[in-house]
Amino acid sequence: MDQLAGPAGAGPCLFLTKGGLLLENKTAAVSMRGITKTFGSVVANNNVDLDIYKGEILSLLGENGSGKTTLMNMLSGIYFPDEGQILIDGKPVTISSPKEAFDFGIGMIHQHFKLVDVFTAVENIVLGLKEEGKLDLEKAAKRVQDICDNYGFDVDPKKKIYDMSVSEKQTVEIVKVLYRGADILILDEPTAVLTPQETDKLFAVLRNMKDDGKAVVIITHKLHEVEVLSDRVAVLRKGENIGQLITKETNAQEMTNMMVGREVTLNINRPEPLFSSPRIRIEGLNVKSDDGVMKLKDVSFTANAGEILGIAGISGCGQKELLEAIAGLQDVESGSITYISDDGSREELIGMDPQKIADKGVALSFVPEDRLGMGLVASMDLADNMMLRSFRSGKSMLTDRKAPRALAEQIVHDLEISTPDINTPVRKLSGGNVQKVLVGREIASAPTVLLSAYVVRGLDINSSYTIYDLLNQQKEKGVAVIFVGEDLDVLLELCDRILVLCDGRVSGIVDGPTADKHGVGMMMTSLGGDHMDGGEMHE
Amino acid sequence: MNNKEPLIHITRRADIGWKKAWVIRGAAIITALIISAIAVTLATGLDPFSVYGKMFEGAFGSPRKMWILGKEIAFLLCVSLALTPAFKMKFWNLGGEGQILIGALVTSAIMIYVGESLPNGALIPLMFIAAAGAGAIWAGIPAFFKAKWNTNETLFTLMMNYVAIQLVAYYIIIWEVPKGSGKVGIINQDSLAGWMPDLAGQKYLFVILLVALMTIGIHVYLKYSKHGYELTVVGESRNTARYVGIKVDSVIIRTLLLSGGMCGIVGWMMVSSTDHTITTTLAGGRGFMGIMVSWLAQFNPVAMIFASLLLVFMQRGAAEISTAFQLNQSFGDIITGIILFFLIGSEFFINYRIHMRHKEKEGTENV
Amino acid sequence: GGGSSDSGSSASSNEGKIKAGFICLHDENSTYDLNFINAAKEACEELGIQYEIKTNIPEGQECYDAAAELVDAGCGIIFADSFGHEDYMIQAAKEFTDVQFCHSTGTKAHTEGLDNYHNAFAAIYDGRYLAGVAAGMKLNEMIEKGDIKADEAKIGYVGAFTYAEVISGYTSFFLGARSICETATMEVTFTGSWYDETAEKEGANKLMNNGCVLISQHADSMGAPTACEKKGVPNVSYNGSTVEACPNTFIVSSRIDWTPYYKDAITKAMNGEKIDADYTGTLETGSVQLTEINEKVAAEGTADKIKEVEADLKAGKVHVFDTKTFKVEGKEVGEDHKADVDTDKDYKPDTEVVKDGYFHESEFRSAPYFDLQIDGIKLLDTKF
Amino acid sequence: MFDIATFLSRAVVQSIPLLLGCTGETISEKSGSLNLGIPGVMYVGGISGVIGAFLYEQSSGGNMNPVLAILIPMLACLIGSLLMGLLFSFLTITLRVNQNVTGLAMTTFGVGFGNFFGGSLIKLTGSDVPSIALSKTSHYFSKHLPFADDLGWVGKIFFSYGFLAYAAIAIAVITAFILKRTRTGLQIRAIGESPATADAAGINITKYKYLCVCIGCMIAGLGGLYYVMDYASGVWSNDAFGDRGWLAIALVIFTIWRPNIAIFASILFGGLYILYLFVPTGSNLAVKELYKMLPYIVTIIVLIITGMRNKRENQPPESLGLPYFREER
Ligand SMILES: Nc1ncnc2c1ncn2[C@@H]1O[C@H](COP(=O)(O)OP(=O)(O)OP(=O)(O)O)[C@@H](O)[C@H]1O
Ligand SMILES: Nc1ncnc2c1ncn2[C@@H]1O[C@H](COP(=O)(O)OP(=O)(O)OP(=O)(O)O)[C@@H](O)[C@H]1O
Ligand SMILES: [Mg+2]
Ligand SMILES: [Mg+2]
Repeated sequence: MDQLAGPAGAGPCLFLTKGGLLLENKTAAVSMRGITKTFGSVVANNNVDLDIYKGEILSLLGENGSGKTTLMNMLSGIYFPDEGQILIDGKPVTISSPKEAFDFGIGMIHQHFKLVDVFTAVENIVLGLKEEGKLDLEKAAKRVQDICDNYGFDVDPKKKIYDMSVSEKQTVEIVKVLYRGADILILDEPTAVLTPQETDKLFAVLRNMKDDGKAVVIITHKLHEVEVLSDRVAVLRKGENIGQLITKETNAQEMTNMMVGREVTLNINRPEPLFSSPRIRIEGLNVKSDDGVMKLKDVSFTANAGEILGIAGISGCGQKELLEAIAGLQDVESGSITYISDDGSREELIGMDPQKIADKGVALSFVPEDRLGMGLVASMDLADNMMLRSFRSGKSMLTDRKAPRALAEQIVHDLEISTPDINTPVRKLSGGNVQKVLVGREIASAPTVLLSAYVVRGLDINSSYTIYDLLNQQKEKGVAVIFVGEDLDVLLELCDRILVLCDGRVSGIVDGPTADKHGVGMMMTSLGGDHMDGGEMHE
Repeated sequence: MNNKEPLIHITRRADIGWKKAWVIRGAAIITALIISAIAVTLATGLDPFSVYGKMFEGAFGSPRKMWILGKEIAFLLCVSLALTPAFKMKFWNLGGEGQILIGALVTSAIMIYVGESLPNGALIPLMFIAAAGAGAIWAGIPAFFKAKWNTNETLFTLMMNYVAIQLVAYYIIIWEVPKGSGKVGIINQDSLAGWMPDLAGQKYLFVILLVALMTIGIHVYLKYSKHGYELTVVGESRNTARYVGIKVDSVIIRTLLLSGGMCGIVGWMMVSSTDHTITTTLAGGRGFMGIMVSWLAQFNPVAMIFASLLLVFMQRGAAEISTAFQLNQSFGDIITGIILFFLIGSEFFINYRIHMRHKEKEGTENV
Repeated sequence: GGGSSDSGSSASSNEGKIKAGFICLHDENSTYDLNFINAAKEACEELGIQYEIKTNIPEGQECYDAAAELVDAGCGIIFADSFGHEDYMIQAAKEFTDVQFCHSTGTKAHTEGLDNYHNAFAAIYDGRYLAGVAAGMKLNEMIEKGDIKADEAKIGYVGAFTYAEVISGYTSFFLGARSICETATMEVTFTGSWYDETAEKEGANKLMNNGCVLISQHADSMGAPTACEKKGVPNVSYNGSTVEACPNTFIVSSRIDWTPYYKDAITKAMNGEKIDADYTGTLETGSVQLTEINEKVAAEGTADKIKEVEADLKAGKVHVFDTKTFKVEGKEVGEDHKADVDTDKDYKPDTEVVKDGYFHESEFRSAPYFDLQIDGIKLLDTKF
Repeated sequence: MFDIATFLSRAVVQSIPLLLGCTGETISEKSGSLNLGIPGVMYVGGISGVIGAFLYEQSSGGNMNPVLAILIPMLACLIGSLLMGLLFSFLTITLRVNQNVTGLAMTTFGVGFGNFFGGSLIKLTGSDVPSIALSKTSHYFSKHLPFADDLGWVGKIFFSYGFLAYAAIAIAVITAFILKRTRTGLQIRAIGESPATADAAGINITKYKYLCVCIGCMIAGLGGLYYVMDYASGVWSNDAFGDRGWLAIALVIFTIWRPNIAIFASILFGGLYILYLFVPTGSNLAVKELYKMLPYIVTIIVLIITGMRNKRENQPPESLGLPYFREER
């Protein structure tokens, strides 16, 4: 088969750019033709054609729930298409299990970790491999170490997964595919939890693989990553492939418009704080984790009403404990957390659980990091999840079901959540939509303090901006917003002030508008940010 | 490499609608009955129709049989209802048996020790409260350890059954009449102290009505009450429960107090209303059957009525055929098993759709 | 088998005949119940009447339910076989006054004063005594052969409960053995259950470890006999022959045949005669039986000796509980001794039962009430 | 009076059915299948062996070949238990229906099956006491090493058992080794913890799950066979096996899913199970009933103590009891 014009699926083919020029001569490793996949009434993929070429990095873009994961899962054997054909190296194939996908040389890093928690890294890595001889974990551990050394990753092969931070887990996932080797590598949002440094290392690996003639597909919502890494971009919208772009010839704005299907603006505004009276004052806070490690050391700061206080820091440096301590979910060693009402009355929050805090009239909302593990009940539907915050209202022994249903309908509408209806278990929604449900609910409870951890993790760009807008609206209403973020650019653009944590200590608080990225980065890794110049210190 | 499309492929169905679901279940039961009929003929040479006829007669054949059926359903249903809140909370309460027994034990103790000194009007409520309390404590102990130290409740509750059995065995020997006989006999047969009076001249009407009320109660409790909502959240995610300020420990303990308390009430009903005695086998395996009923009905109290009916029907029917045909009563268990296998197997066809291999497709088209 | 449906055709035409109902604790797979079921079938078939057997009826309200259902089914006489059924039978008897209720092994008929409620048992102590004779013969043989010394003739006995029925049983067995082998002693262990294979087996093992050279039991499982077979210790069984499972150790077994009683009671009910409040089957009525002797294990001459003693028993020359043959705490039991014949909670002896030099077992009521702890028998698990 | 050697050897004898049941269930649970049908499987295993032995004893007419006398009941037992395993696997793995209900239904079915066929065979034999006596077959099963009797207490404690007892211990040791040290074991454990992960790693979930459940059932079935053929001296009586199946399942949790620990735990349990028969005389029957509580109380206490030192590795397999469907989210 050797024809002109278009991705016929097999063999080398010529490829047209926007300008109609013949660009390059590439071989399709995988071609998907007319792929359709439905889940009940949800059409996740509708008649999708897609080609993945050897020696190329393809970015798969699309809003949350547009069907990216579904499409790739059909390549990795997790899902089986309802309709359509998959060709590998030009030959039609059937991939009915991950094993078969593996045999075709397809490796995938899944959006949600596929790791056995009670196993060590190396046990997870060798899992399922058909190696000769008896199981030799020592040898495998050595190889893992070699791979890590080679690519600059940092994984302790003997460490149990449950002892690992999310970024360590993600690294294990990456090392796993490297260990196994793959000709066609699919990465579903691999960088969502990686630090910029780790991301850079990963990208270096991917570029190497591309140079080796392997095919790489990456799904990400971070457009700058798309720009620096990929050669080509395919865009899914509502389950359909609506076109592709050459990375070099496009920009973030164009990609976003294509994803969303209309013109959107991509800038974060930062309204001037209107109130700025203290709302939460934290003094000398010390927190110890269950296994006895000090997670927060003598943390003091004040969060003001009507401002967004950013919290920056590398992962695991105490952000989670800080928010949970304020929310009443974390035992505190010492220190104080004082809530200051509009009328100046004070309430000590330490020692209270979330229920007590709410009973005291402190309207506190919290968007935790682990949405399905903490903020929501995965198997309950949207309406019942709305009830989590409101079910206690009223004196009756019985719950009020009407209000949460109405709220669910409203949030689905306002935040454009893609779901068949409000009776769908949230487990079935795509990651981004799950997040919208949670944020929507938390904001709906009219908080005076809004704690948020990584609110836009996994969200598509459009949704992220929607969320930023929502946060700004809250701020304008006089809410004290505490925003734990991982993207420094966003922190700097959005926040009025940024508190930098380093290993459980406050290494400084800087003003958002004047802070510089490099300085904040320094403070994240070294206490006090030694040679800080940008921004001033508070308290 | 494999180029064949798999012969069958399974996908999850969207909601199938209750009508179709019941058609599938009905078909499963009918298939099971046919298979069992064949098994009957093969194993015993009997005519399956007369066997089924007899089973039907055994369960529904006379007003008395209907009352007995009603009572048996009430007991089994009540145990299932009792276990359900715990199951919904993902607390595997295998201890129904022991909780019933301990309720029965306390009821008996009160009948024996204070039966003479209190009028029934005070005695029976006292027995009720004590039995519910004892059952609640019996379930509350494992719940407490589960809440505080996450102690495995499956094993704990199972062991509590045996502890209860031995405790009952101990008291039977203390109370036995005559000495050494290993049985207590009917308690207060002459004074009727602690005997729940018959309602409208019917021995079992009270039990049936009480359980009917409890069915409605549990249905509302699980579906509409704040407690019911809380325990579901705890069952799905303890972290989320903590996050919204639900006191996980107290919800676990509270739910098991309810669960055990209801089992205790079953014990009370047995001693005060129907059996008026205590034996180590009084619970009669209902603690385990109840688990099956609860799951079979997928925790839906109304469906539990049907599930209990099915199981009790099978038991009563099996007893009848063993009388009528001198057929080993265990044969009933075999048929029950077969029917259950088909019935649970049918859930697959309700939840999943099977796709057979597509017809040969034409070659891939060019663009 | 002939259930109600089969026998119905042969009998329904007969006027004046009644239908009999039977309530059994377990089914024919239980040693205990099989004995009743066989007797029921035999009696009803001989009398040509309809019958219905309800099996697996626990000792609770189910028994009352079963009785009531049998009444509904037209039974004019209803039997129950388990001790724990008694109260429920009485409850039913009070309600259905025109139906006869007969209860085997029960104790209350003579005090309840109901016209339609009756108890039955058999003088099984005679049978046990005869089985004891066989045991004594075996012990003597072992002593003669030099397998054991005379003072090592220790019998082990696995009992279910410390109840008079069991006490009467092992005492008569022991007295039978000691009438042949003077040096015999006995150890008794109780399981606290009528059927518990593990407890009975381990009980027997324990006794054998304690030096018992012959075992008998009063409990329903095969635990004790098979434990004996494994260790090669001779066993005297109860309820039926265990020779198939224990070809090398089974000697003989005594059992009650309920057929005579069933025939007697049913016939009386059909003729409208009064049924005795208490019926005690005897060797003469054929209610007390011994199974075939396993010649392979039994001592030589056992059969003849048994025949001889049986004749003496029948003739009244020998009484099992002859007060001269046993002592309690070193003293002979006097005529002033009272036994607990009327069932009550406090276990209060109420009736003088020793007369004419022997303890009159099963005369004041059918169920045994001999409950003396005689010298020579050591109870391992109980202190009263 | 308290004879340690006797007590220990009886405890071991008690422990074997529990150990086999526990090992079988452990394999099954490690792969994520909570098989509450094990009590039923053990009955079926027992009665199948009995049927096999019965047919062979009947047909051989007294001249039994020792190898066949062992092999036939054993094969029958394995096949019977295997069929039960297949039933459970088909329903829960292929049809993905609820494991709790399936297991409980299998227990109902299995006990009924055992008692029904037991009852039928008993009728066939027409024996005086309702039991089937397979003394000849049992003889082969319970034969112990000849020198055991000459070794005093050593012989009693270590060498006085039939071969199935040693097989049970060997099976437990091998199972523990496979689960802990081999690739297969790693894969099985992965499936039990997270089938989605194992599946994505290319492990054939269905195959392994079927294998684990079926092998588990076959091992457990041997427990039933040991009980009738060795412990009960070849006498099948209905319901005699009692609650041991449940105790075996309980032991799995007690031994935190480690068959090597199960060897000792089951002996401990077996010992406590019969301790009441060995306690010093003079105690009355009521107190004896309290002694019978011991195994359960001790289990509870151990459970609480180990529960307090909560290690992640000692938790049940994460996906235990849950059906796995690849396309499920
Ligand atoms: N296993 C499943 N069962 C039911 N619905 C599903 C399943 N998998 C995906 N869906 C639905 O299919 C749609 C597409 O989901 P998918 O996960 O492919 O989106 P996505 O593009 O990867 O989104 P995100 O960027 O949030 O990861 C969503 O509406 C989702 O709810
Ligand atoms: N049967 C099993 N199932 C699952 N995991 C097991 C099993 N046996 C062992 N392991 C794993 O192996 C680890 C160590 O095993 P164990 O607790 O038996 O210590 P150990 O015998 O001292 O091991 P080692 O001698 O190798 O150090 C456990 O933490 C557990 O993760
Ligand atoms: Mg996705
Ligand atoms: Mg008296």
